[in-house]
Amino acid sequence: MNGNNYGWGLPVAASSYAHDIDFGIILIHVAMVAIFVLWGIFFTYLLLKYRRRDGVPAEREHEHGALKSLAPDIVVMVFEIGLIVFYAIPSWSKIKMNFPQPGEANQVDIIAEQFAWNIHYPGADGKFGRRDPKLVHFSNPIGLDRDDKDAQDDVVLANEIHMPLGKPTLIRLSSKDVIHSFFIPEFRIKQDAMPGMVIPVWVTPTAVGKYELSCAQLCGFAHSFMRADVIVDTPEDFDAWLKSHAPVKQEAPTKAAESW
Amino acid sequence: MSEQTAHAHDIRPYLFVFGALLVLTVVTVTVSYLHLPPGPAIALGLAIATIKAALVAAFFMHLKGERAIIYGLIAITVFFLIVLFVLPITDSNWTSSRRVEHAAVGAQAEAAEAPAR
Amino acid sequence: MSTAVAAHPDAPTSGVTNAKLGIWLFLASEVMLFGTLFTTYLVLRMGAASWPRGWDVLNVPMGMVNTFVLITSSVTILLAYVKASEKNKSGFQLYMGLTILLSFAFLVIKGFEYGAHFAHGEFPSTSIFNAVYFTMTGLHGFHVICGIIVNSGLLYLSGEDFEHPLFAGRVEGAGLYWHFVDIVWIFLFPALYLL
Amino acid sequence: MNTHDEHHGGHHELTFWEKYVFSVDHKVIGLQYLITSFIFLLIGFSLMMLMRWQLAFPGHPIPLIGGLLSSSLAPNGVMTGEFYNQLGAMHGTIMVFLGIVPLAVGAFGNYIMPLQIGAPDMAFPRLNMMSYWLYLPGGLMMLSSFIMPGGPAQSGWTSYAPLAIINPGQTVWLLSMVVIITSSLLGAINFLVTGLNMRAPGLSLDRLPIFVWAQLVTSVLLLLAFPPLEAAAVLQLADRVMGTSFYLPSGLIILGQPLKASGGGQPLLWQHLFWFLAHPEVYVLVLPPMGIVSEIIASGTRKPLHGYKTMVGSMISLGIMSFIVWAHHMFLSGMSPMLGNFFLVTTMIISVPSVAILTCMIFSLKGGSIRFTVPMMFALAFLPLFGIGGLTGLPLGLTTTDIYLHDTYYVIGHFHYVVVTGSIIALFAGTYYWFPKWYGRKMDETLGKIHFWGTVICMNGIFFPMFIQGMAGQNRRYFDPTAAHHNIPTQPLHIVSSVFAWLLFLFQLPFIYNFFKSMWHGEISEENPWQATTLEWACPSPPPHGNFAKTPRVYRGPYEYSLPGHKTDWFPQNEEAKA
Repeated sequence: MNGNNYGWGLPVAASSYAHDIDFGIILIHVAMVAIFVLWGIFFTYLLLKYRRRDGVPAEREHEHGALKSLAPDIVVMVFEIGLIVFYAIPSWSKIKMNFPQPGEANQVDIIAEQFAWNIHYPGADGKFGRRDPKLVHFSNPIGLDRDDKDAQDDVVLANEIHMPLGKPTLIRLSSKDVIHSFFIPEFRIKQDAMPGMVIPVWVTPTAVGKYELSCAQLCGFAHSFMRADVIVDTPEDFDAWLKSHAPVKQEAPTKAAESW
Repeated sequence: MSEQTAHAHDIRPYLFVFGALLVLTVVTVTVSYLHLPPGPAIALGLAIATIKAALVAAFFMHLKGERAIIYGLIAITVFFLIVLFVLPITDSNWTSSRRVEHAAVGAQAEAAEAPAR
Repeated sequence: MSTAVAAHPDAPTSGVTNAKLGIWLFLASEVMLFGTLFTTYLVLRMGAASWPRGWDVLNVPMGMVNTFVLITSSVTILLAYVKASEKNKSGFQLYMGLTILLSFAFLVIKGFEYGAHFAHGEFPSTSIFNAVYFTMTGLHGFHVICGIIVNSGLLYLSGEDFEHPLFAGRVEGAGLYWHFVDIVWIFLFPALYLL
Repeated sequence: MNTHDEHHGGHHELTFWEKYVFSVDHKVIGLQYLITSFIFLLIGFSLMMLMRWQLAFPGHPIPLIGGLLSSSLAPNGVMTGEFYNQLGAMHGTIMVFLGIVPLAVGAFGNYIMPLQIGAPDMAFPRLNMMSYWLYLPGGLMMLSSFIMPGGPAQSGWTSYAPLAIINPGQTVWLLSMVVIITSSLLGAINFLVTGLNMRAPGLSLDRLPIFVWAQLVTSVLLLLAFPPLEAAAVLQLADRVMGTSFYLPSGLIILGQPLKASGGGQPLLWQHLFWFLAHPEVYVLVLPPMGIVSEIIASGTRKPLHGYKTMVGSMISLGIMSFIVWAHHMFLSGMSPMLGNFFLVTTMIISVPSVAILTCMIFSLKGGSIRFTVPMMFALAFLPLFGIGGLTGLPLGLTTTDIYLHDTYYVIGHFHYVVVTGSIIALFAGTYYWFPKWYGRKMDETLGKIHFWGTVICMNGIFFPMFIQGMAGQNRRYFDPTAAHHNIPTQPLHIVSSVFAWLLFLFQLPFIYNFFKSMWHGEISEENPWQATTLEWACPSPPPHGNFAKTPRVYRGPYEYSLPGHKTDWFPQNEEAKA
């Protein structure tokens, strides 16, 4: 289904800031190719023009080259300062430092482990239930306390994330064991999940579809198999899905029974 | 130090520094019995330790009147040492709001408000 | 060694003998080594939810005695160097012997402290403070042992090699190293025991 | 294995051991380093050739040797994920710490630097011997982990905690790293003292060849950047052996079981300490090769280097700056994003001296009379290929674009262009260039040219596809790339890379043959085959014990080529000017 999203270039862009990142990547690559080609032409010219020929000695240049050799540096410097000031810092702070308010965002806790992604939705009440390390069990990988009032309607999934279209999703990312990395190519988002830390990540999907979450930080022998499906629905479909997954009875086993 | 010239050493400065080091040690231990709060305690303890270390380096290690190359070496080392101190510690402080007590549980349920940074 | 005159010197050098420059370079790398441990200490301490005050968990009087012992040994090795450069062999042997004795005294006191911790079931694995404490003092203790080996070697060699023109330089090098070990303790003691 | 002479020895009297095995002569030690590190490079490359099979044809049994591997590593010849990770971690470690650094510093630095400064030997010959005899056991220890219970390290060469602490195999890695680091530290002290104190009369700092400058800056980096890794490795060792928790936060649950550790540590601390070394390490890998290329370009163009002072200044500033850019490897690690901005700025600043050096090298060609000898061809190839490596660092150093490209194959392509088509190409250039110095014989030109074209084309064939895969979002360190859907379109490129990797091996055979054949049967070389000006050519080839019959005296800068009015187009540093 999502085979069309990928090719030999950048995958489909499906988040609000994906185009910001693509802009940088493309701009830099255009500049890189331009620099390399110009430079390659100059280099080839030098190699041909100044190859060894009998009777033509090397020209000994006079010592005044300091400024000339710094000219490319100045060009590079100006380009880089421009990139930093007008591109890198603003978009970096937009993506990594300014987060949507919890009230206006769909909230999810993601707890990575070897080798699965555990997804915890607060459910209709918008409150996450208590998680207790003593309850962690293979049938309850995040140790959710179902007796907690806030946990009654919580939804816990493994390796499947649902997000509403056009609404920011605020993720609190953590890890149970080693470092993992949360990477969805279509959203151009990547963030390491660091054990002992909770790191906020946000994304606003801009296209309905099925995407892929993979682990981008070596996490053990099955690192390459640690993936999840990301499903973006319209807000209505998302709400309907969330309701349909809310546990009816406390005793019912959660859907996350088998992580992998 | 090129002692080849002067064989008769004046050891009085050494003994004076020795006395100063002993006194400073007593001072730093005495101050610790006041049980100051961590902030001033660290500042004071570090200041005394730095003075002591400087005394040892300047007199015992003959840094006073050493060649420029040694000063240069020490300067570059201290610069990198400061980098090694300041940046990881800054990072650790700035990310303290992201750290949690229990790794496997992740975010505390009640702390649902917006992340600080 | 002749010094560098700016423009076209005969043999351009740094103005410091090879051995001494080598020792200082070695000390520079040691500064970075212990600096890393102090960074670790500071990062972990500032990041910890709670950190014990040194006087509650460590034996401050013993640490203070050890500080005196190490400072005294710094002075004795200095005097050993003075005697060596004055070509006073018995004086050198006296002060170097004292230095080694004091270093052993340091280790013995440290050993009593360690023994008391172990007796109370405090091991590097029991808390992050213990991990930092044992690793930092342990690595420092390792440097003390290295110093004892070097100093004993010099004491042994002084039997035959005392007249060697480079002998005083070697003692100076050993002294520089030993003062550095002293400086490390000067920082370790307040950092672990008093703060 | 340690010296080329050892295989016909062992039963000789003591003098043989002193002369060839436990030698204190910088030239013998240099050659010991040379042979050993080339062998380690070959070993590291062989590991990669195995991995390339798995990447190109995941799940298919490895041909030829698949059946020989133990069933725990490769049941029915099909590689397991553990084995792949072991190969990956060991490939990185061996190539960086046992291959390129010892080759660039231990071999070339040891042999050439004392000659270029007119010294009879290193300042501390016995310390020099000790460096080698720590490096070799350290390396063998690292290799021995393949036959230890638990196997070798499998957490990447970066050994990120907590994975490295809970994975088997890491202990031997840490112990051998401590040994290797100690060896490097001793070497660095020796190089600095030699370079500062043992120069020939008249060889002031502004007359030092660029290669010597590169070695000095490199030594400072080794001296001050390695100890933090040593300390960090000791702490990780304590975490594994003594049960401490320096890098383990509280409350880890590994595969459903709570980890028995006190907790309270910080995994990020390891990354800071590791990269505090590992970024300067990149410049350790790159500066000596830059020095080699500069030497060869000067003698191959018959004109002075353009901007000697600019180059020296750039190298020094690269060295200093390299200590304050490390966290650009950690933008997405959970580190403070504010600090990310700081490291973004320093990273962009450090590109300035790199560009200056490359510009000076290019401008040095202008007006020259370029001789396309084999070393010169390698040196020239360094320029555009290292350029690609440098340019592709730009989107990785920018925080925003790094969000997407971090930890993808783009990163692998980038640093392999820097280290393989940069450093290794330059080290090949140096081998061809100084071979006559080592053995008094020249290497074969035709075989050299075959080696050159094969190597350059294959290296590009391996690494260029990785940029495309990285663009498509392929994560690195994937044992089976096809497990993720977004990798499937670029899977054919893995086959391309792999085929070129195996071809690259075939093209190293002429080099190996050429090396050993020329050692004994090569064309006898004249004293100064490249008509170069620096001091290493002022003594016989190979130099006798003590190098120079009479201490040379230096009258001028290192690259006095084509001086008008002089009888030849080179004017050696030690040649007295006729009034």
